Amino acid sequence: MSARIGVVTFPGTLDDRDAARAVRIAGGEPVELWHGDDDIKGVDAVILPGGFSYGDYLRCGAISRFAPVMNSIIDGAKGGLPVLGICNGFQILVESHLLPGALMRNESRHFICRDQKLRIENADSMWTRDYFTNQEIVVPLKNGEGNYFADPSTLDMLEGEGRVVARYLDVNPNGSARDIAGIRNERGNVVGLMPHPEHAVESLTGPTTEGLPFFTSVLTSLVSA
Amino acid sequence: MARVVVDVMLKPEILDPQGRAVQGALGRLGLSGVADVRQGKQFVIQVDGDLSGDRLALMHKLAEELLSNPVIENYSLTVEADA
Amino acid sequence: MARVVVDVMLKPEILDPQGRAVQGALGRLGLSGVADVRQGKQFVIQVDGDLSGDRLALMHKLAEELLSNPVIENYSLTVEADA
Amino acid sequence: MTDTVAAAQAHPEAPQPFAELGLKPDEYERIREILGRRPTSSELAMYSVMWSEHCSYKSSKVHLRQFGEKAPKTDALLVGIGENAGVVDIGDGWAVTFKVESHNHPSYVEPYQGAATGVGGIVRDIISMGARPLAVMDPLRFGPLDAPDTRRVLPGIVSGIGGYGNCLGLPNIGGEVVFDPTYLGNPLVNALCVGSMRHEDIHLASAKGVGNLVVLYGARTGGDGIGGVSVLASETFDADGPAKRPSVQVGDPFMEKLLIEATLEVLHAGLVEGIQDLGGAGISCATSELASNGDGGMHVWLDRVLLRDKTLSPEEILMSESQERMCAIVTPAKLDEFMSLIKKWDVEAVVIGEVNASGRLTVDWHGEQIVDVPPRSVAHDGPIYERPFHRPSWQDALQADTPDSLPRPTDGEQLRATLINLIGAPNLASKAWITDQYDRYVLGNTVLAQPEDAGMIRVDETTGRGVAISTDCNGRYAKLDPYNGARLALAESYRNVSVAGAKPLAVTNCLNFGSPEDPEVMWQFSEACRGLADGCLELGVPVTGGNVSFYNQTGDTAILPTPVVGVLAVIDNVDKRTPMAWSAEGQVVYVLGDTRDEFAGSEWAHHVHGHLGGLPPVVDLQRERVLSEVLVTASSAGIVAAAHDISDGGIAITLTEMAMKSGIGVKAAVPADLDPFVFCFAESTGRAIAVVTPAHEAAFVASCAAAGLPATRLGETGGDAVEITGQFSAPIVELRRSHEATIPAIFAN
Ligand SMILES: Nc1ncnc2c1ncn2[C@@H]1O[C@H](COP(=O)(O)OP(=O)(O)O)[C@@H](O)[C@H]1O
Ligand SMILES: [Mg+2]
Repeated sequence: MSARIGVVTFPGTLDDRDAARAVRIAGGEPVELWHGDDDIKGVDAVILPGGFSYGDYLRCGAISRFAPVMNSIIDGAKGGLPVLGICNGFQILVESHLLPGALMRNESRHFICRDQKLRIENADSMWTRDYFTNQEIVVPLKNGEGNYFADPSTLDMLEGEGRVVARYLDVNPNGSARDIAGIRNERGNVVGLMPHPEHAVESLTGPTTEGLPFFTSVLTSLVSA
Repeated sequence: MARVVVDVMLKPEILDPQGRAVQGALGRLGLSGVADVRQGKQFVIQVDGDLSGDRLALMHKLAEELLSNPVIENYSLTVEADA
Repeated sequence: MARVVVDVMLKPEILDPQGRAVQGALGRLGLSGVADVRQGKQFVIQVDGDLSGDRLALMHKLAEELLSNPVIENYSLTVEADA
Repeated sequence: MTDTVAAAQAHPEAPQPFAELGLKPDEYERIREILGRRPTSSELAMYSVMWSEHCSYKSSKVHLRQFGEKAPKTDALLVGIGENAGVVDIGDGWAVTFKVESHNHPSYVEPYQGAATGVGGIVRDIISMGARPLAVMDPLRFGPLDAPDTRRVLPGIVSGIGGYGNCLGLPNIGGEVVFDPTYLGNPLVNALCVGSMRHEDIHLASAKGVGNLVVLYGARTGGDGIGGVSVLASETFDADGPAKRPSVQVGDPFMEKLLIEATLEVLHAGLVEGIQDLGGAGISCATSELASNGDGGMHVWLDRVLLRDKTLSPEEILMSESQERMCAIVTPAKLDEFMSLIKKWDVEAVVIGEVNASGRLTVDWHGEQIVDVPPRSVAHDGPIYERPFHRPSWQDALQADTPDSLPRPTDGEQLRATLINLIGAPNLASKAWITDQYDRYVLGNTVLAQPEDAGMIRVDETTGRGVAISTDCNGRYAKLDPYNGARLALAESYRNVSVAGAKPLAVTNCLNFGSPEDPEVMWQFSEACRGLADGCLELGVPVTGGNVSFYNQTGDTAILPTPVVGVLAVIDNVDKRTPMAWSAEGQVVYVLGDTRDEFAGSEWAHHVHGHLGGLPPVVDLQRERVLSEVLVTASSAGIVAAAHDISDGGIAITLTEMAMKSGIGVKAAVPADLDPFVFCFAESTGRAIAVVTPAHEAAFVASCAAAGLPATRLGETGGDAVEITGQFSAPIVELRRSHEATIPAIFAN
């Protein structure tokens, strides 16, 4: 039986269908989760997809963090449940304090959509183990507030503990501190990522298929767990 | 040295989706009786020297035309002389 | 009825690209001596009844945890009793 | 005090401000005739907005009729002109609906919100047909790139379109950005949306079934755009000062996203009998159209409408253009289920009326009757004008002023300099600064997006069935000859979807013109309609809907006539699509079609010489049809590797765009019978560049020969430059530098 991966829909979530498709292509079974419901249906892992939950009106992710489903996800994450937050999902994870730092307005003050080169810095998380360290990939990036910020000591800590998961190459699209594109928690089950690997799982619609290993990684992790 | 604070708010008759979203969230998080929320911008501007006469007039003009959009927003401006 | 104003500003040590852009524009439009500009948010909240005690404490908590992000922002809150 | 029907009967002679509301004396007289008394102020509000140019098409109707009268026979049309949007059968039980609309004047007044609400409005048109929106496109026109006002409007319009579309979760798959001095003060913001549904899910805007309920849901009603329909959209915008400015409509894309999801849920659950979006003219439009299309009677309790601003008068509520609202007809038995599904999405809904058999639309306000009208007279039987028109006095002189005497480049070095200059001209330069602000990936079905010739979307993930859309218009051609200008716009859109490998099925349009009260503008309009209708008949693609925007002019100067034409095409399997750029060295490059010495209205004449005169390139729609058939067949047979339409700027520009996209250069030779300058830059139509692998070359050439389509071998891909043999070689890096610098130089700071 394939692993059941929950994909959460908040009001204003946009990339939930894409995330579910990526799970399916990777060989998992996507399970729809609803923001207003604290039941996470016994899923083996959770994806918080991209979008503009609550219109991103206050601060991205600030309102969603308080949704009933997040209580269960925060509890689960603390107990080792794999959680991947993509873009808006990453913003929700930092607002929930499952990951340190904050995501601010892009330095250019524009929304930006581009095919972005990344280096996978750490293949040691539940969501990156199917990559090799230093692997270079290209996946879409699209955000208005993807400018990662943390104070210098937090940044040093993240670097020192190998918790920077992915870094921007060639171009830093949003002004992120130390070109950071994604980070993980200490245990490696929670990963936040600004770029969109779920848009790079089919050669027909993506610039590459190099986003797929994020989704196979968690399946591998669950089997070996 | 002067410190200028410009508050920019949507005109009352204009829809404020941001304020609405905040109003909903405050209610869900247990604050009862929230009748209205409006979200605006605040600019805090440090200006060298004395801000009066023509320069103050220019500051007002820029608050109206640059910092706010008179089609949908109102602004208010206060000057605090500073140390 | 109470009127609560919450101002949220990026912490001083954090780069504010919007403020910088405004600073540049003010200069280009002829305002000399602009030493610094910071851009923040302002929330104007109308609350029914009296805002004190537990409700005021909750308002403060929400200003800190919902309306601002303590990692990057500071807030200030003032309550004006209203007619 | 509220003006009631009783008061109108009691005080028949009370003076009314019909002129301020944009009604002409004879129109006001007609309203009095229809009602047999003076209208109440609420009735006057309704008639004035619904009979405005924007809502009633009173100046354009007599010309638009041709789209129906000359419609080609086709089985593809499931719903034709007259509904919110036409619906086209694309096979396997799938239907697609698409439409383009203008939001020109509001975007000039408030660029961000004007453009944002333009996207919002067209998306609701698509939802109201029962379709899930799939993608948006945005044909835009601005004044000169370096004009101060362009600096004001362009960034705002672009972030408004992006801000709304991105937040809504619809990929932006294409559009246009054109600069011309006539659009200064009259920028054009046209927005297109395409959606898909199963055949059985098609819904129409009609209120049937006596006793059924009228439910208004979505955002609350506020004072947005009151008077906007009649004042902003129908009369030339004059800066009489801010006091007279109607309040601006503000969009909430988050609410619109909830509206999409909630609406599709209630439609799929079978809870809706009829549905209508609220756009221009708000509740006046929705209730009168629903009633007029249905059993003919409806009663509305207007005081039940949920308000954002409690001080609104009934007249204002009827006219309000608050965004993100929909109206549904629901049977009483299904109301609870309907309400709970809507509520699931945190959307507010309220029953405001009931369908009846009275044949009247009646509206109450706190127990008093304020409206009692025949709904058809409001929604469909508005005034129709036969506006006078005549060929402009200057038209002959313009056509006589050919570009033949303009100095031309004479050697390879001059040709090379011309190419580098043109590839960086505002109209040909990279639009990435703009399109990089749009999400093109969301929903995961975008197969082709800008800068490809057409946007392409996968509709069915299992079979790979998909659609392609392109919009186009060269306003300079249309000015030189509006009849052929419209046919040229059609030809180019048709060609754009065809080079991508999709078969053209249907047409939508957005006709942007100056004042219909100017007989010379009206002539341009009538010629463009005639040209488009004739062209559609000849190509066998019906017009399924569209939009007219008049009064795009400053003083006496009208914009270039701009009939934007969108063509929708189907592709059985998007895997087979043809990309615009070659993918390897050693691929063989052909030009299809005939190149002639045609430079009138060309980008070269415009950018290099600031010249506009002569007759536009010859249109040969039979050739376009053959070209399309060859390319679509070659695509599904897998014998063409890349194809790109030849249009603005000519072959040299086309080859350069392909080279820049692929990163691989090309060596092309000038055919023996052609002058090198004409070869490089002429804008003859009915042409495309096709690229084949050596293995497929013979089969491809044979297919062209069989179809009677001229195919001339130009050379092969390879190297890192665009080289025209014996003339010049321009490195891709240098071309890119020119191409990519122009727009950021103005806007990136
Ligand atoms: N240029 C045109 N060509 C064909 N049909 C048109 C044109 N302009 C408007 N129409 C049709 O007239 C009808 C009314 O148009 P419109 O008022 O824009 O629709 P809506 O009420 O949905 O906003 C629609 O069916 C539209 O497709
Ligand atoms: Mg409509």
